[in-house]
Amino acid sequence: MSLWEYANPVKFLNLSGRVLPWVALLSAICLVVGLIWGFFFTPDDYRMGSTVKIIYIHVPAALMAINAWFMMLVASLIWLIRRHHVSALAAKAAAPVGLVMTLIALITGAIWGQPMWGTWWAWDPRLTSFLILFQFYIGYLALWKAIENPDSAADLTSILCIVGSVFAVLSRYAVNFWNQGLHQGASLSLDKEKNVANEFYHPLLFSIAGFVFLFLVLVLIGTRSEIRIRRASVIVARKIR
Amino acid sequence: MFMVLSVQDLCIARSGQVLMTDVNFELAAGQALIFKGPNGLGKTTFLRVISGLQPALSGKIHAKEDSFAYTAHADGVKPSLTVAENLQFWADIFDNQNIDTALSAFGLNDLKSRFAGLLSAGQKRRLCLARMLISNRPVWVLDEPSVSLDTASVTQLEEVIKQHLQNGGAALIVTHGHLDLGPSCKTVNLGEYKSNRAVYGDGAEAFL
Amino acid sequence: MRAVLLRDLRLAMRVGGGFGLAIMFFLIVAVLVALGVGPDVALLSDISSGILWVIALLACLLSLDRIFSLDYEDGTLDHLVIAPLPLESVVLAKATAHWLTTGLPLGLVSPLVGLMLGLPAEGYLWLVLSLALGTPALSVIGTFGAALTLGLKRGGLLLSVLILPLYVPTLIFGAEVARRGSIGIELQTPLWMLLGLSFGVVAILPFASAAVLRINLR
Amino acid sequence: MTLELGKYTSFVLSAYVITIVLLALLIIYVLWRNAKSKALLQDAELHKDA
Repeated sequence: MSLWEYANPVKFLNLSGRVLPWVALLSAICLVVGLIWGFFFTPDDYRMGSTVKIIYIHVPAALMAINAWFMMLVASLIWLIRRHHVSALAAKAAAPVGLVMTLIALITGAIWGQPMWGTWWAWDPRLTSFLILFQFYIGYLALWKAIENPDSAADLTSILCIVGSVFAVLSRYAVNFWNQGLHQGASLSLDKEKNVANEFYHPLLFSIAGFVFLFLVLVLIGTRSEIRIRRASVIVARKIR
Repeated sequence: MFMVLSVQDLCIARSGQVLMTDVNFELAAGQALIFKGPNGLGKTTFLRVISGLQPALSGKIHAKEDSFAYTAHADGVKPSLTVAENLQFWADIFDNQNIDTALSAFGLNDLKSRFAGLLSAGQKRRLCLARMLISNRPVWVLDEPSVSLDTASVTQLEEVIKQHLQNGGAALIVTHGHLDLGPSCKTVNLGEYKSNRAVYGDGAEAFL
Repeated sequence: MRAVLLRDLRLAMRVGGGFGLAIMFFLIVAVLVALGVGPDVALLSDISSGILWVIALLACLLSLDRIFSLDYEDGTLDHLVIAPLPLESVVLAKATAHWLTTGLPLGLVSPLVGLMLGLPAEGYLWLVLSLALGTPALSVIGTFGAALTLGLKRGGLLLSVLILPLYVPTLIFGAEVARRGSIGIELQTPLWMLLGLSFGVVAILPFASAAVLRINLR
Repeated sequence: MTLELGKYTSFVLSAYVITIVLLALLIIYVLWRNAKSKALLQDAELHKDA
């Protein structure tokens, strides 16, 4: 009973139905714990004062924005190679979540940077690369909406996602080169490695876990609705012939 | 009789809709098949699948590589190029240099230097059919070739196809009009292959 | 492959007004920028290389949706798919035709427009060079976008939404080469990056575009 | 530990509020789409046998 067996949409519906409530519960717990702990029970940073509390939403959102696109890339590859509908629809369901995560990362990043940089938008390379990632998400979703035939839509968006990933990485370095970072990042670097004093670190882990589970829940629900819509259209199409 | 083309239990779908199932036939050199069938059956999709433009749902098509020359409803003629330039372009693509035989076969010699945009529908159709000769490929796939052709041009077309059959070519023709191509031509009614069951493997099947 | 290229060029000359269109666009937008930003030459000359690159990019973008749509509508694309030559070479021929009618003329005309925007003297060579090296990548990426939006209703708008993020690396490196050239500082790194990017894109992207075409023609 | 955010209170609060609002909108959108798909499927299943 290989993993691919769950690529069958109907089986996937049953499995995801059982798993969904638990993941939702887990995500809720982690989010609440992470945010409450981070918001109320951590001291202010000696230099940045209370704005450090923003890391509990900015870092997880930024992480999810990047990993959402990576997940869509993997799902697109699976669709192109093994032609499993669930992975194509999962990629489609993940896109809006990734888009909102990027938006959150952008806004919280700008708010966080304001006191340090003195302006709302300071073309910091990291924030700019999220702005570009945001455009990639917009393009990806726009292509999904523009094509009627579901199968060729899945193929085309998968190819766009793969090509887009290459250019996203290129843009990431081009932006870094373009502006070596107006201001050095705060004591915390926005990328994955977190050099943070540990009393900030544990709540951060929780809120990251919370965001990851939230992402999973939303993608599972999204994929299920995509499958149902596809199933309905197939039934209708088959009936009226 | 050397088989130019053989098709085994072919299933054809168009955007998730199964149209025809278990289509089987063979085509020998020098033979022509005329396909009849009601509108909307998917005759055009059928020809596109045979000529390799579109993948079939299932089933096999045995034919030599690059042996199809396909003519669709759309003429594929560039209005801003002259007749000769249009044909010369395709001659370069199929690297066969003499476009004169094709021009004379369809009586386009005197229109050689005229812009294709100024041609009548019938003349454009003849220019499109002239491409068949240039491609010098054994199996001709013609989708409504005689549309917008006057009687003189239809006989001209019949002449060309018979000539093609004589020197070992073959042809698959979908037409509502009547084309008499002599003894070696059979008529097939595609209606009987109309699909009545879902076929496993088509994209939508997985959702049921 | 050569036949497709020659035919497309001939078509561009007769119908599309050839590269006149791109040059006109380039000129007009440069004037608009000057009118918008104001006559202060000092300011204009600072931003001139970047502005010229952005205008060149937009000029490429505008003429992208014509690459496949004409052939798609009149059925020529179907015949090209069946023709003996590989689809990748058709895509490359189309991209080259687009480059010859937009990218290259822009590069050649850019000094004239640079003059108008007060580009510093030593900037001209690098502007032309960066455009000449960068625009092939713009054309090939654009061809990929044109293939993606083939046959879609409002494809033109979608094309720019899809393509602009893909243009970012080329724009950054190209404009950087032009900017550093205009202020005369060392520009090896962006130049090599631009070269690497252009060659990589021209070599690999046509395969993706051909795959997309096959899917769209299905 | 009393909650005292100092001079950056408005920034921290606005960041949190915006995030929560955006996440809420996303969750509502996903749930709405889920309900719509359920209705669509029921409707199709219903007519399947009719």
